[in-house]
Parts: sequence; C-alpha cells; structure tokens
Amino acid sequence: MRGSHDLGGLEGLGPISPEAESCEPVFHADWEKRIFALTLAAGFLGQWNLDESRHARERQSPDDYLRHSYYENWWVGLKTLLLEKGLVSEEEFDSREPRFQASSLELSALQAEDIAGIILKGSSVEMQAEKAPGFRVGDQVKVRQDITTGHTRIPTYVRGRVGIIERHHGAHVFADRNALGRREAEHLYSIRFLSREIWREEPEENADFGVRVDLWEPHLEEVGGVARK
Amino acid sequence: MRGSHDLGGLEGLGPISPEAESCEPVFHADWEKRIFALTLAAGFLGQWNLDESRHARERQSPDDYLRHSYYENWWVGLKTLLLEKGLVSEEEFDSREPRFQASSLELSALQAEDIAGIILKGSSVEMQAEKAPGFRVGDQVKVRQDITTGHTRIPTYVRGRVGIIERHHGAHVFADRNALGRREAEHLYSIRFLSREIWREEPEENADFGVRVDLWEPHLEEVGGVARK
Amino acid sequence: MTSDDHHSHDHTEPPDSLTLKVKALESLLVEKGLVSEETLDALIETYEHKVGPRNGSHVVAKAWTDPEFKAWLLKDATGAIASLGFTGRQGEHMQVVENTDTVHNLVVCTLCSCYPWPVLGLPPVWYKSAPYRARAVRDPRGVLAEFGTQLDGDVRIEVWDSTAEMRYLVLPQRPMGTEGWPEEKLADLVTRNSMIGVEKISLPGDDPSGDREVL
Amino acid sequence: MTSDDHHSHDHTEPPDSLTLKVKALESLLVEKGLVSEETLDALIETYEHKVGPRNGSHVVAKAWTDPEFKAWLLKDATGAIASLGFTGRQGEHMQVVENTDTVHNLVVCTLCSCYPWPVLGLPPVWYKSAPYRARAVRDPRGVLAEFGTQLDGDVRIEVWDSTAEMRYLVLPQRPMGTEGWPEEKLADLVTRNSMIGVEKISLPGDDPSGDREVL
Repeated sequence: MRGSHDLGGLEGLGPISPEAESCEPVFHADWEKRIFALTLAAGFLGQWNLDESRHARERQSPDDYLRHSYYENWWVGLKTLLLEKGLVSEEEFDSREPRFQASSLELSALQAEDIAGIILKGSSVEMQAEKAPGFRVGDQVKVRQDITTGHTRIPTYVRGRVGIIERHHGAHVFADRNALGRREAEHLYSIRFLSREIWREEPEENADFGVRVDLWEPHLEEVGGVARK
Repeated sequence: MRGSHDLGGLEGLGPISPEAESCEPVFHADWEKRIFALTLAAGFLGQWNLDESRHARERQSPDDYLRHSYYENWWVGLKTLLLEKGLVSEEEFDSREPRFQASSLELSALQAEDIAGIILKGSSVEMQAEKAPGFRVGDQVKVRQDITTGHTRIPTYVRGRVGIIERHHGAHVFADRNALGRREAEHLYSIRFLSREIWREEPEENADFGVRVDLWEPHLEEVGGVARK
Repeated sequence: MTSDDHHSHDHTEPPDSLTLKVKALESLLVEKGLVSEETLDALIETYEHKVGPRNGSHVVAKAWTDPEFKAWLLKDATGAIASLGFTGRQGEHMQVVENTDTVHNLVVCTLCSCYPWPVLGLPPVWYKSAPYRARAVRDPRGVLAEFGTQLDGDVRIEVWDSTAEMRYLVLPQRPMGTEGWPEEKLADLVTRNSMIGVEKISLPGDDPSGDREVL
Repeated sequence: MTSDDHHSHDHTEPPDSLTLKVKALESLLVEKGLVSEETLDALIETYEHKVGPRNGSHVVAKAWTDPEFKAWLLKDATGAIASLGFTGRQGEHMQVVENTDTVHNLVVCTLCSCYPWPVLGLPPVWYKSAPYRARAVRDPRGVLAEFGTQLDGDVRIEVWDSTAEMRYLVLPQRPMGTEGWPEEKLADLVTRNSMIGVEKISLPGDDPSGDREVL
C-alpha cells in the first residue's frame, strides 16, 4: 500500500528535537501506558498477528497518521482490530457497556504470571521453507516495483533500486501475506544499497553511505530479469 | 522532493464526497477569496514564478499540507514567498505595520484595468529549444528514478515505469529548474502508461486503464539505457 | 478506520486567527503599495462571476454542432478556444480529449490543482481534495461510481494527470435525442463535471444515476 | 515554513476525550474478560522499570571485556544475548553491528518503530518520530549532527532499516582511557543513544559535543 507511514526520505518534517536521554521517561502520560499494555494484552488473544496490527495503524487516513502521536496511532489500530475481529461491537464502544461475553469467543486473557513465559520469552518468526533460497550472498538484486493494495514491508525509497545481498537470514514469516492472516515462509535477506543508488544524487566527498534493508524473496528480482525460483 | 503533495495512489483517504455542482459556490468563505486574489496579485510583482509558488506550498511539513484546506496551503505558500523574497519582513508580519516601502523595491502593483490584458490573456510557457527533441512519438521511455531535493513534476507513481510517447508538446519552461528561478526550455511529452505497468496488479477483466502524464526530457530515459541526446 | 477517530476533511473553516491574519496581510500589502484593494476585488469578481464553466459549455456545444470547429478543437485546442474569446491564466496550452463509445476521459492533477481556468473557472473543492487526487489515477472506476457514473465494461478509461502546463478539457458525448437543438440549448446541458470527466451528460428527466446515457 | 503556521509536533497531549475513551475501553475489555487489570499493570511495570537500556549496556560491556563473547555476539547475537538472560518480544532475531574507526552504524525503522525491546526497552519518542524516520536514510550525517555527533570524514555510515523482524543493536567503540575498567563500570558508560547509533561514547568530562571520542 501507499501510506504515510512509509516515511523514508520524506521532506519538510523539520528537526528531530530529541529529549535528553537522561531525562526522558518511558511513557509521557498515563493513557500511553494503558494503550501500550492493552495492545500487548489484546494481541495475546491470538485474533490477529503483528503485521495485521501494523496494517491496522497504516490503513488510517494519511493525515491522521502523521498528525497523531505514536500511541494515538496504536489506539486507532487497536480499536480497528477489536471491531473488525468482533471482540468489541460498535454498540459497546458507544455505550461503554458490555453486550456480549468473551466466553462465547472461547478466549482467555493473558495473566500476569504468563508475562515472563510469553512476553519475555518471545516467539520466533523463523520457519522451514519448502524451497531453497533463490539468491545467494553477493548477488545483485533489484527491488520490485509492485504497489499492491495490502500491507508491505518494502519501503518506497528502495523500490526499483539495485543492491547486493549481504546476508541470508533464513526463512521468516512473510509479513506481506501474514498481514492477510496467511502464515507462510519466505527467505529473508539483508540487502545493502549505496545512498547514491537510492537518491541518485552525487554525494559530496566521502558523504556516500550504505543502507541495509531486510526484504523477502518475493520483494526481489534478478537485475535485468525476474526472480530466480 | 518527496512531499505529501504527491498524492497519486495514496491510500486510506476515504471518500471524495463532492458537493453537488449546482450548489457549490466558487469560494466558501471571504478569507478564501482574499487569499486567492492576494496570491494572484502578489505573483504579478514578478518576484517568483508559478513553480516557485507550487514549491513554497509543497515545502511545508507533510502533515500540515494534508491537514490544511486548499487555501490554507495557498496562505502558507504566499507568506513563505513574501518573507523569502524580502517583500514583507517577519517584523511586519508580527507588528502588522509597514516598516519599509515597496518604492524601494521598484515594484508596481497590478491595477484593476490590467486584469483583462494580463490575467485574462495569460502567458505562454512555450520556448525555443536549442536542441532537437531526443524522443519521437511512439518511443518507449522509462521515467527516471532520481529523487532530488528540489521541486519536481515527476509524480512518484510513475517513477521507474515504462510508457509510450504519444505527443510532443514542443519545448516548455522546465518546471524543476524554473522552481529554482532558472528559465530554461526542455522538450515536453505526453506519455501514456498502462495501469498494470504502474500498479503492477493484474486488472480485473476490461478494467485496465490508461494514464497520461506530461514529462520533460530530463525526466526520461530510453528503456534499458540513458536518454537519447 | 473507526468513525469517531475520523476528523472532518471539510476543510473550509480555518482558525479565526487566519481570517484576521489574512486581513492584516492585505492591509499591509496595500499600505506598502504592493497590491490594490480595487484589483483584489476585481480579481475575485472575475473568477467568481465572469469566468466559469459556462465558457466550456459553449466550446462543447459549438464542437457538437460545427464539425469544422470540432476538428480544429481536437487538433489545436488553444487556438480554437481562443477564437471564442476564452484565454488567460491556466489555459495557455489547451488540449481537448474526446469521449466516444469506447473511450472515457478523466482529468486530474495529482501534484496540485492544475485546471483549465478560462473554460471552467476555478476548480471545485473535490477536484483539489486529497481523495480525488490520490484515487483518480489508481481506481478511476471507483471514483466515477462516487459521482454516480457507470460505464459499460468495454469502455476504456483514459486518465489525464496535469503535471505540466498543458490543461485538459473533456469533450463529452452529445446525448441522443438532441438532434437539431440550437447551440445555446445544447450548452445548457453541458455540466462542469462532464468536462472534467467524472460524469456523462444526460437529458433532463433521464436517470440521474447516469448508468444509461440517454433513454 | 513560517513560524506561526508550524504547529507543535510534541504529540504527547491527546484530546482529553481520548484519555476517557482509553479508560472506557479498558473497563469494557476487563468486564468482557479479555484483559485483566493485574496483567496490564504488570506489563507496564515490566517495560517501565525492568526491561531497558541497562540490559544492552551489559551486553556491550561484556563484549568489550570478553573477546570470546564478542565473537559469539557478532556471529550469533540472538544466542549470545539470550545467554545473559535478555530475551522476549521484539528481540527474537538479533544482529549486532560493530562501530570501528572506519564504520559507524545507525539503526532506524522507517515504516513503524521496530526496536530491540529486550536490550533497549521501549524506544524514545524521537526514534518513533516522523523526522527521524524520514531523515535517517536520507541524511544520516545531518541526523547525527542534531545529536551533537560529528564523525571524521573518512568514517562511512551504515544505516540499518528494520523492515523485517531482525532487530539491530549497535556495538559502540570502547572509549580509550578505560583500560582495565571492570565490566560494571564500563556498562555505566554505555548510553542508549550509542546503541542506536546516534551518539558515540565519551568518558565523563569529555567534550560532550562528541566531535572527539576521547581526550
């Protein structure tokens, strides 16, 4: 999809203005804490995955996405998913009163004692791929230009660019299809691009830099042709 | 530049919700009329051209651009140019009192009696080009991927795409350089792209469509190579 | 998106402070001799009342009734339109694109709001809006549907994105059942939206959904 | 841009109504048995106080003092970091990238806010902000300058955009003058920002502008 979350190289945004590391709190308001924890806890219900969660934030109106603070965007994503997955109804949101119970959904809430075993353990997204990797370290690859309507992890700024595969990460869950609820493995690569290849401007002396992006095999094609399969 | 004015294909924006043609007024508020007229009249002073004016609107923060109404963006552009070109000082904006006179700038205001002769006559941007056109009608061309920091009239959605030249419009003022105050001629072409080439999705039956974009010769390269010169 | 998070994109009410700021700037520029009130008023009067889609309607009606003019219009729109007295800013380089039984044209400016002022006046809010600019080049059939316009499956859409100083005017199809109508009566039928390409022209009394062009 | 048109991007104060809405949703989800208050509190406690950049500092200090661990870390960061007990969400697949005299690494997530939680905790506001995400891949030297970080002309910047589930931790250069320091004392030197790559590590009392790494 083309959305305003895809920020690499966007201009006019002004200074970063970081808070000093020594003074910055983890959360800046109580509501941020609650949205953070609600999102994590609701995610545990297993009704959506991380890529669906990202897509739910990205799908909102581009000006809302840019105007909102970080946790406001989490709020939009959480609310969208709760509604779409039928965990909360519009009526419940409006009335703030429960109308149907989760028991009918056969879901159970994350318990505090599960945090160490679940959240602090994490869960790998590495999978067994049926196919052998189509590219090797050292291969030149070109990023596909396809702009599908769904979630994708190809940033616009590397589309059509040629880079070199530096590492094969193994096969990981393919985000673009995972966002559609399809858990499929694809080979994942770290690809290095030169800044002059991306931005096509002659760098000032010594000012060229490298950019690494992780992309899955369906994002890539051989230079001058289609992907090796 | 990568800015949020470059809207082709952006998703999540919701419905168009047009007002009915029979009911819609030309302006929706008095302040819109004044910004419109001020922008036209100030443009006549000759301190900037139309591409500089477009760039002044595009250079603002992407979320401001999307959040603002149309004439609010004109306001931002007008104010930016008045300040940058030294016609109005920050001090004058703040105090709302004139501090220096335009006579020192040797400028003269557009007069009402000039409207017919100037605004309603228009001024051509066609120029004599020194070089012969590098492409011919029927040529396949690829849109360059260069993302320079300045104003450009290449929409992101056709970057790297291949289309066919359908018409040579002659040589026109090249917008990308005109925005830098350099009035130079380049050959201008109408290029037709197929929707499946742009969006790389298989269209539903009969749903393919054509998109025409006008681009200047420096925007284009031969398919598989550099531009013919 | 959930309904209560979606703010209005109506966008016609600025902060009150902007109204005041615009007034202050106008006074400042007048005092500095850079603009004149009389000129500002005349510019507004020109584009609010004098230059508008009625001009385009005349161009279309003449093309429908005068084959020579139509041929000229399709070959050299700038010259043909100027011959009717319609010239000026944002209309210096015109091209007219003709709708037929197999092709439907749609005009947009994805980068800003380019629009043929001398024949259509200033663009409507929707033409300048982000949703129209974003979707016209991605999903033109969906855009047309929002205007109640249905095309037959074998009609190909051609979208014209005004990225340079060329300005595009759609020559809509003349409705059947208007044989022998005088030019002035035909001009009354021509809507602004049909000359942008989001609608087709129907006779009064026709199905306003536009899914049939004539009865 | 002109100053008074630029609205604040501070972005930490939502409309009051959102605070109320979040509370209402929390009550609703608790009543429906989908979340528990105790769990929410424990999650917040975990990421506010237990999991933070101190973990990463230990990883870095150990790598500085234990060559075998460093070799393991650069080869298999996930395993090496897990051996210190730092595992969990957003850290399942780790890669450590080492700064040297000729290479400086910088981590960003242009598409959202991917960040190695088990070693750095939750990301700071600036890391998640649009300006950082937009500029890190376009003008990394300008970004570093905003953090007061100057690199020698012959140091090449390598930017890591976290577009998949790989998470990146920068191994900063150990400051000179710290020979023989115990691991714990070294860990105190390691800042969060140095492990993202926007700063270098200097000894206390050094020039904080960072344009020389040590005196």
